[in-house]
Amino acid sequence: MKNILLAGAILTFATAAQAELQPEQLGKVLTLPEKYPPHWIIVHDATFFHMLDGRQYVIDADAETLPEQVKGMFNSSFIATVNQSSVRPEMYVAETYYTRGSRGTRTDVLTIYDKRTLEPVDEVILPNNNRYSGMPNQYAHTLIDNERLVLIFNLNPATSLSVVDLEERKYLGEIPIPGCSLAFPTGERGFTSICAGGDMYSVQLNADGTMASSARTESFNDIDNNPLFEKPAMVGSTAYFPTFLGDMVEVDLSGPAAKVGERWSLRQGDDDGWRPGGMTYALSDAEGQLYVLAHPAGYDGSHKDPGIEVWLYDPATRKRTARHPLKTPGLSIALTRDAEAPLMIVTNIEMGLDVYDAKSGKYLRTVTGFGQETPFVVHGAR
Amino acid sequence: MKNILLAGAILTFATAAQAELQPEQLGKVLTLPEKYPPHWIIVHDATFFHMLDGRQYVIDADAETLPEQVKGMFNSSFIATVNQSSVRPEMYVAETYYTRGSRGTRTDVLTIYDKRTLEPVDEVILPNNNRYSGMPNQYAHTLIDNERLVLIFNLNPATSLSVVDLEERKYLGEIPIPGCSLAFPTGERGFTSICAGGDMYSVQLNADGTMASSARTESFNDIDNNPLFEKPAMVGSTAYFPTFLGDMVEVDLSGPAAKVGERWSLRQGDDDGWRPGGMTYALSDAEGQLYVLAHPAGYDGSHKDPGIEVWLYDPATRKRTARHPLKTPGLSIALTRDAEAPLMIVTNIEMGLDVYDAKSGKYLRTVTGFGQETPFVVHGAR
Amino acid sequence: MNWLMKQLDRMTESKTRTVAQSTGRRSFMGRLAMTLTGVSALPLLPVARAQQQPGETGDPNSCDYWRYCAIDGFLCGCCGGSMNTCPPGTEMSPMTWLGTCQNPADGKNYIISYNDCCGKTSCGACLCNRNEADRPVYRPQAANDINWCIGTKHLTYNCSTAIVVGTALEQ
Amino acid sequence: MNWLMKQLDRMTESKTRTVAQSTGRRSFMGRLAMTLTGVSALPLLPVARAQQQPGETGDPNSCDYWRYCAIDGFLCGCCGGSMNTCPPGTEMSPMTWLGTCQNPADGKNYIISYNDCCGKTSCGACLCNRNEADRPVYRPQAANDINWCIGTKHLTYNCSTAIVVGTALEQ
Repeated sequence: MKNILLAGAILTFATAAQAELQPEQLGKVLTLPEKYPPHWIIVHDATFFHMLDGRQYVIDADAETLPEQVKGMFNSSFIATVNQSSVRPEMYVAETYYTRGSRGTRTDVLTIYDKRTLEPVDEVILPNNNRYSGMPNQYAHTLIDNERLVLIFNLNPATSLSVVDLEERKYLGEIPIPGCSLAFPTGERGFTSICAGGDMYSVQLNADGTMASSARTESFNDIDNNPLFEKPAMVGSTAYFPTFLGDMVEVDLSGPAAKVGERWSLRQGDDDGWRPGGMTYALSDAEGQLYVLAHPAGYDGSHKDPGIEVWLYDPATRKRTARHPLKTPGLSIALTRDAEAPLMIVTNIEMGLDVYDAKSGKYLRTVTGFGQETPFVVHGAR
Repeated sequence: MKNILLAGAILTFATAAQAELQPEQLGKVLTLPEKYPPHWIIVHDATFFHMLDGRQYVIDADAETLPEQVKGMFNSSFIATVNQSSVRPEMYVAETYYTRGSRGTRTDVLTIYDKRTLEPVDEVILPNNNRYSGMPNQYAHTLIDNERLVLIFNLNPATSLSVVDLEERKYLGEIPIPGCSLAFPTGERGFTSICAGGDMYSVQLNADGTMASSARTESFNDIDNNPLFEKPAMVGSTAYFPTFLGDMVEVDLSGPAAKVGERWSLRQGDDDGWRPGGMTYALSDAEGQLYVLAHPAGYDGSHKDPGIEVWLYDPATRKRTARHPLKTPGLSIALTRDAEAPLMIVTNIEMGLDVYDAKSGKYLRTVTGFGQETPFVVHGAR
Repeated sequence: MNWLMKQLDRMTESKTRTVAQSTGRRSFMGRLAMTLTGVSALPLLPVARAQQQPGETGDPNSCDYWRYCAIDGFLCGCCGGSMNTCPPGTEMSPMTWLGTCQNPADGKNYIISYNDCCGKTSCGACLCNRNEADRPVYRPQAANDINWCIGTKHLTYNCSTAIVVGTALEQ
Repeated sequence: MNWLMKQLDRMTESKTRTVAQSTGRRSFMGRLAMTLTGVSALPLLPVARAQQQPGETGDPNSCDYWRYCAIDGFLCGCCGGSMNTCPPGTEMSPMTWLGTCQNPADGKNYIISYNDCCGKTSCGACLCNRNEADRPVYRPQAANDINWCIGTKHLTYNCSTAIVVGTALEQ
């Protein structure tokens, strides 16, 4: 009763905005749009110090404050490999579980997440429990055949690719890739792997995921002296592989078999001793411009050192068009997928994410403090 | 051949210590003693930011360097509760797993570790999947009956205790403790719980883990105004409960039912406004001296603030015998179990472990950088 | 700036001091969050998603916001949710602990329900620990030590909300 | 102190600089370990457990020790093991990547096998990343990107050893 009288008294002196707060609804849960805005990113926190508790953070790289930046998170176990669909509102996580966390019985599984709810909606068991476990690699988890099939890299230490039909959500089988690793999309329904013999191995699949044809290139990769990095930038169906010493090697993946093309130098001026390197070091934007993370004073073993500049190239002319100095040295670069004003995201050596205007190289902001431990790789959202 | 000649040439100029290094054995794994030395500690890293990847670190608090300090680690999932046996070379972890890490089908389990190998040697399923999940609490995991039985606190939110026979490694059943929580060892084969009604509830068990008798105290705990903390220090069979406002309440647990005893003040001089508090704030050493973590300028809600002094009491006289200022404010205190020269370990607010001489309060060293995230609670090794 | 705060300041480095001041809290947990993530200053500003009611002031993503007087956990507003809404893919616990907090804008005491959001692992951002009228686990409805992902599909704790469920009775 | 080191020094704060100097490495991973654990200086001294052979010098628990020229991981000597022994409760992987490192004490090149210890989660101490002659995953026997807990009961990675398995052939 006293409450009611007081409330009445206050109302006579105050606006309606100062009325008593109303009870709020319990149980509300936010959802996300089916199509993520162009400047959202997916941050793969491999949690190197706590691998059981890996995460994928959904972040709005345009926002200025942490609460506005963080859109959500979903888990990914044991340094998962991940991908997103552009034709279905889905994201994919290839991961490993044990019945007792760190031990027990192993289950490898491809988990399918709904982009709108960040909930796991289905899973496909990978029955051979031989999934590649190691530092994140976008070519260990490759969509082909208009995103109908996904290829998941296995290494135990024999190498193969698991084939999963994403429309049917069904495991189709395994393609052996003896002596080779990873999968770059190739031709209509195929892939190319990079091999210990210095060659590449291309396979076309039948609709049921079995092998239809295969071909090998000549040996061209001087692994001892100037090896190709294993994560190329893709422009259309051409793969651009940087080498440890600073070349760029083009490989045409438009046909059923890889065709090795031009080799040119990334160093084109006042840049003696500079080399590409890092963890994710070569990408392309929606307009097909190439971005390469680079560090000076290279040496044997510097190929994973942080870069301090990002170099841009026009693949048509094979000329460098810009050098973007980084605010803080970076380990991995990422690009949003919009053509208009793409952002470049750099995982810096303090494990924060520096956001730059990709074309001008202008530093915009740093995204950090969102719970991340080791956000080794970032992907532009689809 | 050139190798051999070179090796010979070097030998003529050098001592045998400079001979070629010999191939070393693969596959070696260290083991630990069955009885841990008195200054070893078990560090419960609850990994509050990565709860799936909790750890128990075995640390030598006497050692000066990190490699000498770290003896090993074993995992404990989802803010486990833990204990050690003094009669068997075993440690116990009550923990929770899901088939998909953060989700899926739940399994609560008591895992038994061998102190010599840090390997899980057996497990006992806790079939009701209702284990208490929350900040670590040593009385959520209580050994009784000469360590034959362990009581594991359940809250869902109805409260009970799971009873496991550690000799037979067998789940015996559940004892309901309606309105009450936790278990303090009581009488020959029983426990006392602390209750929402301000009373305590004591139960004696039969050998098979079923209830033999029970009793309740009068209501004596003024929960609204000056509640008892829930983690008493034990001296023999007397429990010493600090209260939020700075009293100490003695409860005799020697008989089948708890008997509430004296209440006296922890403040005994120039200490207006000081209060006990933290996460682990009351302990006893092997000689039965009491240690209480304290902070000044207490207020409503300060009961979990870090302490900046540890106060020592002689329970025989109920007088304070020392005040140990801390080098860095601390969240939890721990004591090694030796009578001669016990160490006091303080989990400081930087999440390092400060080691002090317990009796003099002299700061000795800080143990940190061993991979810990949130080492909330430390236990002296048995 | 009370006595303990001064002690902490005296004992710690400038970085920590900045953190303590920016959170405005004595809590070690806020400091902890900073230590662990290596963050020196978080930009925490009100956003539309926070869904404040008319009659509230302050930053709903700051630990010193009035509703958080008895909270212990990650603020859902920093995790993809808001102060009264769970992040995508989590499930709000149906039961939890309650606090009684005074709204500085109207001077009234409100019952705040700190429902946890469950089913994903620790959010890790905006850790906040305040303990006004918090009680030990033996009074569960007032105990923020408990992981309140109870009655949900999973006990996996992600973050905590602070929901107005009513006015407190006059004492 | 090479060019990149100077760059890093210029760009970062004194705490980070101290770390970089104390590890003596350009590696971001050592810096990362420091950042994450909030440690400003680790005391890393040789201990008996490290089991050096006669004819070796240096600190086997320091990232710049000669055997670690191609390592990527937590040094087992900081995890309850030693540079050639696994910590209690783990299992040494039977296969792994190899490096060729020069022992400064005798000037010889040795084949070092970096067998991982497996079955418990990341040790978390003494992270060390050096990449001399490291190659991408398509040459697995020289690739430290791979979690080499293969052929063990569990793929759970705890730490890495550095075991002398022979002398390198003259080139």
